[in-house]
Amino acid sequence: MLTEVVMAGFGGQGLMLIGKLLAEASMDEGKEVCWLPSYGPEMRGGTANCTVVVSDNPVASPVINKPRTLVAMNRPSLEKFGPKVRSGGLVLINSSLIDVNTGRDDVTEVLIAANEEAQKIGNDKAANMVILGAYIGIMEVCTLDSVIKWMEHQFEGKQKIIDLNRKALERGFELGKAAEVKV
Amino acid sequence: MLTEVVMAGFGGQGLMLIGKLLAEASMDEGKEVCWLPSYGPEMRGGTANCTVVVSDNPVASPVINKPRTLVAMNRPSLEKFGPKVRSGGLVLINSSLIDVNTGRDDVTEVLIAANEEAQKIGNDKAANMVILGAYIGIMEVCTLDSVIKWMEHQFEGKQKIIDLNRKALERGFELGKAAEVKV
Amino acid sequence: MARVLMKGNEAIGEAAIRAGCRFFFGYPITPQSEVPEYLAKRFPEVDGHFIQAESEVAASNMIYGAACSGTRVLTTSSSPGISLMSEAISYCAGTEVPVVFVNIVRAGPGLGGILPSQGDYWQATRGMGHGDFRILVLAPNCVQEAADLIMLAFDLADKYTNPVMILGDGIIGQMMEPVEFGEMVDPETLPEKPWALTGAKGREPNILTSLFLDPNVLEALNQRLLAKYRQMEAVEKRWETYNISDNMDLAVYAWGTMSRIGKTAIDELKERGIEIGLFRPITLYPYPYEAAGEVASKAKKLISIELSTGQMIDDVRLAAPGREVNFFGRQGGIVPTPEDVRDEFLKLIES
Amino acid sequence: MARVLMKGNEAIGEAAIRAGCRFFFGYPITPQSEVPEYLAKRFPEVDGHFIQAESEVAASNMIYGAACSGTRVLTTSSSPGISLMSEAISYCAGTEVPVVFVNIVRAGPGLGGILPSQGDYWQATRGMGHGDFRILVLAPNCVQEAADLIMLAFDLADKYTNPVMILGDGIIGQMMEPVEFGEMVDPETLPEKPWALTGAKGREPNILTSLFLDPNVLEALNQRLLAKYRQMEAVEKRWETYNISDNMDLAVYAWGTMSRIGKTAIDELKERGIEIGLFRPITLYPYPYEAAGEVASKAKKLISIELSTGQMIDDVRLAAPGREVNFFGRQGGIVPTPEDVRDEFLKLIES
Amino acid sequence: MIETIFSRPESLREVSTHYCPGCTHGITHRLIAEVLDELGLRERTVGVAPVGCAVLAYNYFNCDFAEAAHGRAPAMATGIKRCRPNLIVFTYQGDGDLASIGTAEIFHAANRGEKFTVIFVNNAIYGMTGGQMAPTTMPNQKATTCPFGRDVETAGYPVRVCEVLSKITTPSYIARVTAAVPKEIPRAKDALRKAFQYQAENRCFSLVEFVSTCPTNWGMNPLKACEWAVSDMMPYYPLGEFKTPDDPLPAGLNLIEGDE
Amino acid sequence: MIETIFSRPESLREVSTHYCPGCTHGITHRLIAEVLDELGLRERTVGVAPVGCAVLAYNYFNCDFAEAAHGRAPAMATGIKRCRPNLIVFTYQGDGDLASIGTAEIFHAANRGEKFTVIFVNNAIYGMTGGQMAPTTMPNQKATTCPFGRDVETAGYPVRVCEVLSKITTPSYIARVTAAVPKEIPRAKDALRKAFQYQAENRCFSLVEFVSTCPTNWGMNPLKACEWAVSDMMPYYPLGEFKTPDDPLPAGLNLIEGDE
Amino acid sequence: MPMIKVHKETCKGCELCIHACPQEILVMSKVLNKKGYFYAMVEDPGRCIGCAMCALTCPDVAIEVGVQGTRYVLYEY
Amino acid sequence: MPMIKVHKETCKGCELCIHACPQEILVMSKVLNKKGYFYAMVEDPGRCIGCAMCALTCPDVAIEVGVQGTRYVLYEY
Ligand SMILES: Cc1ncc(C[n+]2csc(CCOP(=O)(O)OP(=O)(O)O)c2C)c(N)n1
Ligand SMILES: Cc1ncc(C[n+]2csc(CCOP(=O)(O)OP(=O)(O)O)c2C)c(N)n1
Ligand code: SF4
Ligand code: SF4
Ligand code: SF4
Ligand code: SF4
Ligand code: SF4
Ligand code: SF4
Ligand SMILES: [Mg+2]
Ligand SMILES: [Mg+2]
Repeated sequence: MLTEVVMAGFGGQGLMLIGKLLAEASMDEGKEVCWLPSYGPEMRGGTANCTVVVSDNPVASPVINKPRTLVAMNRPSLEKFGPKVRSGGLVLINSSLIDVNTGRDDVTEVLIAANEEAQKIGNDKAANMVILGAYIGIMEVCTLDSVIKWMEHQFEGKQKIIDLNRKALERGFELGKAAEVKV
Repeated sequence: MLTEVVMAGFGGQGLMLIGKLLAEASMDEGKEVCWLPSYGPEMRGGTANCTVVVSDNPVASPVINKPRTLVAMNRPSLEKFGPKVRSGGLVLINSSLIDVNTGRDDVTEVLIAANEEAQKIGNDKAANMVILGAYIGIMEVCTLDSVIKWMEHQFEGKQKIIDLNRKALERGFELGKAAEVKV
Repeated sequence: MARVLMKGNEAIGEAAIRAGCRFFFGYPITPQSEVPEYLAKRFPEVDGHFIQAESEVAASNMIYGAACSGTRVLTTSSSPGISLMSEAISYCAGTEVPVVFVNIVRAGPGLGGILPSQGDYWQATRGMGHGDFRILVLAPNCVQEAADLIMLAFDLADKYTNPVMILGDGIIGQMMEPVEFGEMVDPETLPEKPWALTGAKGREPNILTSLFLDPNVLEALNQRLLAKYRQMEAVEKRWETYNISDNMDLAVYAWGTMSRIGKTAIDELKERGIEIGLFRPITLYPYPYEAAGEVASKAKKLISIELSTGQMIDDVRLAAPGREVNFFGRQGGIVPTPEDVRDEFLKLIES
Repeated sequence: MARVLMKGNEAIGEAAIRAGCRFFFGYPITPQSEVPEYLAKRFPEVDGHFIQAESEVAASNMIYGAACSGTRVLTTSSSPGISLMSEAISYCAGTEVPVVFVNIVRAGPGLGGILPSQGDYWQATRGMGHGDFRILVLAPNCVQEAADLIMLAFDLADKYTNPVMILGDGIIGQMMEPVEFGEMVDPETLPEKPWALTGAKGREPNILTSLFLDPNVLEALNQRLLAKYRQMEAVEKRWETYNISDNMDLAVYAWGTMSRIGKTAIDELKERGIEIGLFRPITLYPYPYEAAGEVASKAKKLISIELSTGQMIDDVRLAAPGREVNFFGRQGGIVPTPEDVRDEFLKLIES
Repeated sequence: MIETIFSRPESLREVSTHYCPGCTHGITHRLIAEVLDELGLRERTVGVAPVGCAVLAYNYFNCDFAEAAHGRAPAMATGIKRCRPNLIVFTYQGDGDLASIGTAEIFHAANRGEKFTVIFVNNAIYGMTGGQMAPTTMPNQKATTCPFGRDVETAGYPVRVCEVLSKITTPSYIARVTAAVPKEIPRAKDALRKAFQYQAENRCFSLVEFVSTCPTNWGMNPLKACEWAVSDMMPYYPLGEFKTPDDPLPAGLNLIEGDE
Repeated sequence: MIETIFSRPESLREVSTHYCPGCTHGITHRLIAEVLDELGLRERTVGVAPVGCAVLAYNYFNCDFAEAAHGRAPAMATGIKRCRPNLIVFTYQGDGDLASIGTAEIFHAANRGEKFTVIFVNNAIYGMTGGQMAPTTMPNQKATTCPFGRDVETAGYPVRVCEVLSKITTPSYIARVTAAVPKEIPRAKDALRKAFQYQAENRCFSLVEFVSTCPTNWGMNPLKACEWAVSDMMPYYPLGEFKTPDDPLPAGLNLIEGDE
Repeated sequence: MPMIKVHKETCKGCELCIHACPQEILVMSKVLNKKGYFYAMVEDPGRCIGCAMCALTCPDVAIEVGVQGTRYVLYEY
Repeated sequence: MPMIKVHKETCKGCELCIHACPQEILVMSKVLNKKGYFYAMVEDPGRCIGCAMCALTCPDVAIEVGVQGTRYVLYEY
């Protein structure tokens, strides 16, 4: 198994974190993983993204030009990375903030209204967890339980956030499963 | 023509200067010259020496291990450089301060009581000029006039010193000639 | 110990602690600031001390002093900061004290940018300061190896009483990968350093200096150093090969991050039946010339791929005299994708 | 102009004046202090200015600033001081400003000694700072050439808007030889530098920086620099040969002072009927590989003689791939005599 | 007819800065630009940018500019000003740049009496690199390299640049102002005007310190940051003029006769 | 029975120094050695030698020693002392070493409150390299790099290290003494004793400046040099204690509560 | 009559001007500008005294101040 | 009775002790020591008060001071 995902969005949307949780959960389940942030001079208000590679074998290049999957949390991200997704790949679009799509017919697109769903659960900030849940639901890179475990580890002592995030992850997972996509 | 001379003595005896005058005078007369000081960390009270090469052709190595001639102004210098003089070479010894000789029979030794001669002229400090005069007198590397010219240039405006030095050079030259050495 | 997911920079900090290092003197610079930041947080738990120096000049002289006191000590920086350390590195080499430097290279020259680069290869392997000396240079290509090499670096520094440098790039520093650390070394159990400055109690004073006014003594130092370097060249060369076979279309030379990108390209082309082998020096000095040359002898063509304008080419040439060494590289912080590299390989093989 | 007898260091100062340089920022260090001392005395006569910097770090950044203002400017130092300048040299290269550095090399590493050495060859030719850049390195072997190369250095620096370094040693600096200077260049008559910082009057502001956050722009700089280096390699290589013939017993590679010692040894052996040729690179970067290789092809054996542990060997190897390159050198400030070198040649030829 | 009484000075380019919202770097930039305009100096001014958040200052000012190495702006400015004394030269430096790595350079530029102007932005932190401790970080203030707060036992007390530099004998103009308090802005500008004026008259080295904010790395909103600058920084970094070129020289100087 | 009341201290080796006749470096060495003896510190002391005339100090003291890079002795001492806090660490630095190239290192060692002792030998010149201008060279004093005398217009006024460093907030002991006047020698030793005592008590950074001579590069005989130090240096470099660890801290420090 | 103009797209929404205005007539928008910030607006332009405190304080030179006719400065510090 | 001893071969002939002695009983030799310096000597040991000013001042620790019996310090600064 080998999956790469680019997770991209605004600076404050928590993309780095969900990438890390995905990597940790997968590692926990015995996979080889690699998480690489976009790092660069502080250009405030810009986009932030990270690449996560999960594989059965040691990860060769941490630099992925054409990822198999993309999680786009805002429009600039979709515009930047959408065209790069491999043919046959998956694009997860946060439809709360993005009202367009890739315009490609060789990739599978799944729309998740992550911000709205998160708001419904209690806080718009958990949109990242919704979309991570959805990603797991579709891709089955690792189990939801592992992700929740590492999320709890991340927010240790902050029960409120944990509860919110768990709900968001679960809701996302549901949505992902419901999408009935096979990649 | 190719002559090398090592001029060696105490720090304050003015060896560097007479080496420079020899080089300047010779250059003035169309020769190729090279003057190389011993430089090293200030070890006060140690010996100072310079090597002067005068040649018809461009000077190759400025570093001379076995000089053709040596001017030794104090005993440590004679002890250090005496054994290195080439067979058939010349050793000029300041007999005012050195009461030994090289003990070699393959070099020509000339004793000059430089300090005493200088004192007679007026100042012990001109001993370096006495021995330079003697060196010129013997080796004829350049003319005495050229040396005097460059000495005057060196001490421009200091007439007293010039007069003293001129006398010392002349006296030395006389002594050198008188030694009737052919090298 | 279980595997943990960690940034390269943090893993470097943790590995130093495992190696018995309790002192870090350093100055912030992107992309390595996570090392001091990690240690500033973590050190109090192990009675370690982080001291923020006023500059890289000061930091490097602090670790020089710390090493003189016989303590395992580390500093990390990035390109411009490393230049400022070069005088002190030369002093450490001349005084023969063990120190570990990490350079998480960024794109230059000058202020340049902060993205990954391998443009300090020459400096690290040959020109790390004035005078006749060399430092051992280790180049990891993943977080696990960064951690392992840090631990090794301390041992090598002590073994040779010589500076050792880890040469990484922004990706090595910023990337998170699973890492498993070696056993914690208790600094108290490390072998004594009888030459260290600990106070001349019941013994003659120890003097640590790089000043030797007598040229014979200084030449003797140079010869002693040279002997150490010959010894390193004899026993410390480290490298990795990948997919080597007897009749390769191409041998690829790459170190650090570029080697991983090269591997992906090699794998892709292998599927198409093209045989490409990879040679990755892990020690950049001493460079594994013989091993590199042997790989060359099995390949039709050679290429060096680097995040620079081609600083390793000369070493490959020296390893394979007379062979043409091709080059592909990107600069300025751009990291080529495996596809770019693959295409370059193809072009070269087909030409 | 008549020939005058001058110390190499003083001649360097005077030559800089002749080249139209009116500013010197520097810090004392043996064996180059006569340069600032000479200029401190001489500059007032030509309305020039000597500023004693607080350190080599400051001096190098002062001349970086001075160069940005479009002024011809010089600094001189010796090994440890040059290490401290390495960050600024990298900045000068990245900003593409013309500056002239002189390194009167002393024996290292560390504080080392103050006697002559050639141990900074690697640093000057490859590792003069972080990042992908090179500087033009000129190596005189006599006082006249030191003066000539200084004047050339200013022109080359301007031509390539790149740092140029004169690499000498204590003998070059301390020795007196006759020297004849070129015509005095009036700084006012030098070509305008439209990129210089002179105040944005009636034009768009000029910005001089080495920071390029966009990796594409930084890569473009790297490529522009590379093109300059290729151009230098094409047209700026300088060398001297001595006593080359078609069937030499030995080809000697030497630069700077060592080449003169080599010549004396060659002359001596010629009298005995032994044919030895000498190849002396005057530009250490760009290294005259082709010319050096041609000389090698005419000789049975090759040797590099250096005041170091053998830093030029690799360049000779690159010039003559596959050939064995022998070595003779002394370190620590010891300069071998022509006799030592001669004996070494003999031993090698007879072996 | 509408008369514009406040708009962008000519010396400031019509571009948006990369500074975080509410960062006082922006105000400081504008004040410098206003003074350059008002004194008519723009066309003979050269700025020297630091390594720090203001590293891109050259994109914002409308005059010639150089980018210095970290901490070395005063050395670079020395090189420029000595070679072209008719230029007006200023450096713009952060507290890490000026008071840490660049300590020797600022000290000796002041001591030599280099005739340029230094704008010193003291925000008690390393902004650009993500919030590490600066020499000016307050006791107990948290930063990424002092996560438990600055411990004066091991890191010492904050450096007070104006207090120290004003002890140098060589005449100079040294003042501390702030742009974090609206009412103080006119006074800040006044100090800047004096500093550039003294330079234009070739009188002396001048330095103006700005007690500044870094909302981002302090983890505060801009207003809170300004309040914190007042409550926590200014008692220790008092505003005022610390030195003027007319201050008397210390005793013991033998300036008339040369000595051997 | 003859009781020896004055002889070579144990902490000073039985060797002749390379210093010029009458150079006060020798007296300063002996005083340090006496204090180490008297406080019983020799066996836990590490000295750090500078680059300067005292570069070979390690050959003269009878204790562990390191040789620093030019100006970096305080950084090196920081490394040693932080790693081995039980050691007594001192640096011995000239004016070029400490007040020129090493400005940042001495300033920040003092500011961090590093608990070692600095012996600062101010002889108004670069002795070792042959008499170039130092930051402490007096106005109009000639040196090889200011052959017409130090021009304060271009080189600024001499740096007064004690005056400047004593403006640092972090507690420390800062004193200026001389060994060039016989009567002042006991007071000089007293200052050294305090400096080492404060260190031994782990109290603070300490620095003792010696107004010193360089007969060789000043071109004077030793006695004349001592007289010149008195007549030309001391009015500008007054002797005394500039700071003690008991001096009050400046206002404005908020040390009790942590800040966010 | 004084009048200020906030350049909506230049504003970074730091709110410093809001607090600097002695007349308290500036407020923040409820919608984002193109950069993604809420921006400052004049709520009650009639009360503006043209003191320019807002402009003086704005780190992004997002505010221009103009006057028509005589200008009264009514507040005091 | 106080007595001082000048180590002839250690002395570098700087003459500082000569000027430091309140009793003015030190003088320089007329012959050189092995290092090539004229060295300090006590001319009138009986007037020595054992104040050690000479030793205190000597940069080369060339002077040792001893006392036998009670020591009087007769001078004042
Ligand atoms: C030699 C060197 N060391 C370190 C750095 C990294 N660096 C960049 S900016 C900076 C500190 C900036 O802080 P400050 O000067 O206070 O400016 P601010 O960003 O707070 O305005 C550092 C350490 C560098 N670029 N070069
Ligand atoms: C980096 C570096 N720069 C310069 C030198 C040369 N240097 C040696 S000692 C010295 C100055 C010594 O003067 P000072 O510190 O006043 O000591 P003093 O000799 O007067 O006691 C200098 C510039 C050096 N060794 N290293
Ligand atoms: S990081 Fe701080 S100093 Fe830098 S721009 Fe942002 S608020 Fe301003
Ligand atoms: S040169 Fe000066 S400081 Fe150095 S030993 Fe001689 S007199 Fe003393
Ligand atoms: S000009 Fe004055 S009154 Fe008008 S909006 Fe601005 S601050 Fe308020
Ligand atoms: S001060 Fe300027 S940037 Fe901030 S809210 Fe007001 S107008 Fe906008
Ligand atoms: S001990 Fe006192 S009185 Fe005796 S010789 Fe020495 S200085 Fe003079
Ligand atoms: S002070 Fe010491 S060295 Fe100088 S003359 Fe007296 S005994 Fe000799
Ligand atoms: Mg700051
Ligand atoms: Mg000094």
